[in-house]
Amino acid sequence: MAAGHDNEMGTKGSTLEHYLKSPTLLILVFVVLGILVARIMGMSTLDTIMTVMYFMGIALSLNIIMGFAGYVSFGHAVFLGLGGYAYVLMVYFIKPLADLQNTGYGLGAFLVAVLAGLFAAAVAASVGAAVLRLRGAFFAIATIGLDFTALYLFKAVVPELNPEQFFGAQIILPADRIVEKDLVFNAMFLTLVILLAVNYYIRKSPFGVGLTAIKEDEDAAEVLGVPTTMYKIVAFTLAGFFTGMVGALFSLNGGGVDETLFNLGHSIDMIVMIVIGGLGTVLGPVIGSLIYFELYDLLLVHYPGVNLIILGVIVAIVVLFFPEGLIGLLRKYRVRGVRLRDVLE
Amino acid sequence: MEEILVVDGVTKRFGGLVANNKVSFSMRRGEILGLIGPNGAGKTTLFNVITGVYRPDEGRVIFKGEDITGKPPHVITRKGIAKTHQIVKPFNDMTVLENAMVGALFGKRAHQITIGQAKEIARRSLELVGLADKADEFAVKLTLRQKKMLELARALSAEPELLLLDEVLAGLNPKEIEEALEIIKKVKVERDLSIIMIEHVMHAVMNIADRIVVLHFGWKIAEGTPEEVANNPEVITAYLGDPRYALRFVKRKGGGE
Amino acid sequence: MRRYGVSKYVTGLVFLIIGLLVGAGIAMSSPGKTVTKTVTQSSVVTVTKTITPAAQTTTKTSKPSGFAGTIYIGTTISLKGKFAHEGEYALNGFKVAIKWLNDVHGGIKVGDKVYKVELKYYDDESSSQRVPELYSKLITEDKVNFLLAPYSSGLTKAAAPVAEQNKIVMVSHGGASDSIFKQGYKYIVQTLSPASTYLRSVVDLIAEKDPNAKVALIYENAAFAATVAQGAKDEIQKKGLKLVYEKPYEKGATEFGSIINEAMAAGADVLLGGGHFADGTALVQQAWQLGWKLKGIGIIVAPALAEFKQQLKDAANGVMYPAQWAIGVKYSPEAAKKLGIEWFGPTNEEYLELYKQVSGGGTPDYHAAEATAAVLHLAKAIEVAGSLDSDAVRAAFNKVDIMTFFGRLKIDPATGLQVGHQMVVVQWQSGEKKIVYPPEAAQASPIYPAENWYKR
Amino acid sequence: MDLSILAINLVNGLLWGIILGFAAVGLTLLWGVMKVVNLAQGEVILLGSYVAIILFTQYGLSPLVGGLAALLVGLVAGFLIYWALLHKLVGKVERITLKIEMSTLLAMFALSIALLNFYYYAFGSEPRGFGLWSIGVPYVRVLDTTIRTNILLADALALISVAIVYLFLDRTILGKSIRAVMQDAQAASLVGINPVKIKLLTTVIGIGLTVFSGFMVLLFEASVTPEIAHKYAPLSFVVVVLGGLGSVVGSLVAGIIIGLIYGFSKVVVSLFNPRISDPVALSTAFIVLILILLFRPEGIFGRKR
Repeated sequence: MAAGHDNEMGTKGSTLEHYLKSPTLLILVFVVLGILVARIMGMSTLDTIMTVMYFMGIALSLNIIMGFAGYVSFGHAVFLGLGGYAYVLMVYFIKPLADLQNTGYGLGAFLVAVLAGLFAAAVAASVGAAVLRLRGAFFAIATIGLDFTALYLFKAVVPELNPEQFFGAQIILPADRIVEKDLVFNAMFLTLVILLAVNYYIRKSPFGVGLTAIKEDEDAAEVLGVPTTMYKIVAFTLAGFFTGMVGALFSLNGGGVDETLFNLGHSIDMIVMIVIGGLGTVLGPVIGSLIYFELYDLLLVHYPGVNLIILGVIVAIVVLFFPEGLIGLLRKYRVRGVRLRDVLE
Repeated sequence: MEEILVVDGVTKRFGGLVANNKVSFSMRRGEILGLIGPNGAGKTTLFNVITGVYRPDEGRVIFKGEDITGKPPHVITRKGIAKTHQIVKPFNDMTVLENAMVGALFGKRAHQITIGQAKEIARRSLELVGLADKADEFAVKLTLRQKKMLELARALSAEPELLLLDEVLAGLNPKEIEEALEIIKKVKVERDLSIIMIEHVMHAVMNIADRIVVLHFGWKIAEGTPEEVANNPEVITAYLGDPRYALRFVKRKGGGE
Repeated sequence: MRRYGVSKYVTGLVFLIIGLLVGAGIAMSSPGKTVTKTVTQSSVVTVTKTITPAAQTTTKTSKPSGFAGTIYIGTTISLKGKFAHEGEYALNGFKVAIKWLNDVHGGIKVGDKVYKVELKYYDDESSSQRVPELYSKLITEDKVNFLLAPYSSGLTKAAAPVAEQNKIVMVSHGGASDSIFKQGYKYIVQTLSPASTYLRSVVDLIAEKDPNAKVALIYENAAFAATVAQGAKDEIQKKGLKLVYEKPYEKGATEFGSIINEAMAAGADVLLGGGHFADGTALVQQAWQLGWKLKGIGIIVAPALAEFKQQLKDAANGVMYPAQWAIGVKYSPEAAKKLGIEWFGPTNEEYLELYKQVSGGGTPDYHAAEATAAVLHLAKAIEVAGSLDSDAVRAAFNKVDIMTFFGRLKIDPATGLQVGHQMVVVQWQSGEKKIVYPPEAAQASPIYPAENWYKR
Repeated sequence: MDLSILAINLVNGLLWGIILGFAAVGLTLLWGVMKVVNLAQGEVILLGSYVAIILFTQYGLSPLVGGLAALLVGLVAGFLIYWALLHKLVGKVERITLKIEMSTLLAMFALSIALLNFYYYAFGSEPRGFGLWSIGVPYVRVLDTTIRTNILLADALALISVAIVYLFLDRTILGKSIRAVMQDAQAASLVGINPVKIKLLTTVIGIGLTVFSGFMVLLFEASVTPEIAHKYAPLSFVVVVLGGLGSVVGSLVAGIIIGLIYGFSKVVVSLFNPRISDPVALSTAFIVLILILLFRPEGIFGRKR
């Protein structure tokens, strides 16, 4: 079988060929197509799709640092907030950017969101260089600290920017700076596709292997030649960048921001989706976010009031008994001699 | 013959404790160097200094004529030094093959090879250490001996010129030790390696090493062929404690037990 | 080996199908599915949380016979979270208005057709996080014709961009903050008096009684309360009172030890401010527990709710609050006739009766009243417009100048700000709410200084 | 005038700091001994508050009885949490690896989701408290500051409790074995201490104290909402990191330091801009957290590892 494997995977090692052989890729393509079909055929409302894309977006963003490198960032909502505030403040105060965001079938909004993402990424890179020296719970606690630091700083700074209009940390965009939903959809969709591609590429690249090695045993990885510090910072920065972009477009969708964007609740969403779906894969967060979306709705319908209590219990069961999540669990099995992990990655 | 590694006056302190005190030695390409000494002598610390995990307080490490002192571990690994861990550190949730692939991807040819090529390199290393049939198992399921061999395969995948083995034989039974020694010998020839090994299994290291360096409380107290070291009175009193042991090692070496 | 190859394809196929299913799954999160879900949800929440059988009939099962169709009005209510109290009153207020429109008024007359009104709502959990999503849902999935804003300025601000994006008229009943109306939004109109006017009459009252009063202004640092405070500050200056201490506190604050101590150190003897129910109650409670010798207390929002009295008992007596409306106000069809404007909606007596039916025996506070008024305001505008088109209705709002049980309603055409309605001052006296200001509306004279407040 | 405002804020900061320090004692024990980071800290604190509230409002029992009940409920809750969540993850292992640490983190996190939403379900989000109840006179005047007696009661209880816990860990055999496990679980098991028993005991004491502290938090805050969890949990982390893992006295001192920093920075910022004094003062606590983590992760009172 080992020999057969050799032939399958190809000793010539064409990277492209390697990517194309993965059924995962096909699944991902179908997920993207599903979103498009739902949108174009009008089978599902824009807001439902936006919510699905938002969930998927934040899960896949956090996945880069939590799923691959094993650093559980409990305060990751900080980048959601940074991205959101960066976006709204930019279009609030800078007229050219406000004009740009309405152009090019959503490409303009996408570009402004990239700027917002870059701001989040810059913070992630500089802060990451410091906090990524910490491991495990200390890292988690430090990110929570970051989140609250940012929250309170924004609460302090935002009202000063325009004392007439901004109270607390709430900003709403003036009527002429709101973007049509269709354009926001396009920008979000583009972001999601790129995010999926980045996740998939990382998973299949030496970078991803290095991150996984860091997750398994950072010291061993370091000695084996993995440039751990650099890899961690790059992963954290990427995660910050995409979370920031999603946060920016999420705020644009709502026409404004307030401090709830920093809520630990958002971090909770991200972590739960990854934990349910399975750490360290691309499919994990994708499936996890879909399950979470459905679960959330389902529990809401049948058990209103206690829905989130049940969710907590489900998470506990997953953590205690299926610590690797759905995909992680499937990866361990074979179907008719084929290791599912070959198909699921 | 060219000197592949020069350790020049390396001192490493941890607070008040001096783990390495002006340790100097050099080794030639193709040599197997044994590094022995009682627990706490500073052997693993010295490995960590060579691989860049620790930065020495004084002294230099020169690899192939280049000063690599204080460079980060991943840079040093890429220059051609690989190390196995005293306590095995397999990546438990990765397969054996993937474990070895990490070595290949971040070893000498880091960033120059594709995943496919890395797989092939990894596979060859696994074959060398006799783990080819376990390639698709998760590392967590291996026995201790297999894990030790996996450490070796992972290091080999990096395609090093200098291999540092930290107690690779510890915890193995006599039969496994013999097998492991055979593998090390085979690997050395096939890969044209230079090897430094920390070892407590005395007869093994006496048997396999060309030269031996003895550390004691951070100091180098002796250096030479196994016979010279075994007969060195300082080593005998400081390390072996009982002269009769030394005699037995020499006999074994001569008799090829 | 061949077997391996084949099974690999089989597995690949299986996963292809899974992929298709996942893709289709997203596609099938179709309007029908989600709508039924969430609508059920809202009704489930309703049943468990708020409505009594009587109210259910008004909103859900009034027969469409005789109506040309149904006008759907969408909103979110804070059934959970920090505005849960205010939210519950607002919901009952909406239901009263709808009951009156459908059962008493006989439906909204649009041109020559008569429409029934129905309310669709979700629980926003008092969090602005959920508001934009829920309003989008109301517009795109539930296809509501018009919107009512959520309770509180913060949530109204969160909902406003969505209404604007979709060009749907939204009537604000609990978002008093002026700043919303200065952002160029075209589709938001206000039914209640803007925040900047809230404490104005309280300040006037105090200035009449005690020109030397030393005022401490302690308020929540959020859109609504900060605007109220700004309005109060302007009025304090105008009337020549002394503002000796000013402090905004964070949302969700419950402990006021150092703030009250600072204000006491500054020598303040009048406390003005507050924010919403929770913080306002805590502020008064702790001022009392700390023995602050206050002559006058004017707190926004919190004292209007019956729960304020339940929690504070004797400490509630003497506390004043500005109200958009209070039981006992004297707006009537006759008063409307005197002003030469039209009367619309139930009279005050009818209103109290209807509210009792809807809430299962409850009495309304001004949060309920402003909610009712908002729906009446909207209904009138629809009738004036003679169309269900949002732009037409928005234009009609500019022409509406009516009097209701809630008072006069008239907006500033440019901004949508309410300019017709006036506030009253209410004071807790011996466990009862009494309108004490302005004199022409007063039921009792104000107790100032509140001698007994800090003595026990 | 300015000085009296400083005094007011420092006194208030001190009074709050003691509560904060005590609220983190349970957390520091769990974290130090078992490497379990109780992410549900805030929710566990609230358990104590709500127990006392129910007994007060539903059964008319004195808040003092409620406090005692909170402690008892806390001990039971510790027992349940250990057997339901922690035993499977940390019970049998000798060395707690990073992976196990993260699993416990996630397990406690699941508990926090469930508990928080249980509070919302059962108690709603309205503030609840003892209303106007106070022990004896409602307030006393100290220096320039008026202080609610409820706060003094809470602080006194907190200080006494910290002293008892300290003496327990320092003087009793059980306490000493807990500290032994904290230093080295493996070595401890070699000298015949049953690690499972110690872990269970630690969880019961740790959770018990945390729940008990909810009673003090309630007395201090006058009323609580479920949202209070998000205020006290992160601050507890700051306190534990500042005080050093496993250090009971460190935790108390760190709490006081945070309280004083908060009070002080509030006054200083107020000089420049009173509008932003609260958020800036709160952010200083978290800036301290990050700095400590980066430069002295063992905490100011912790031993170097």
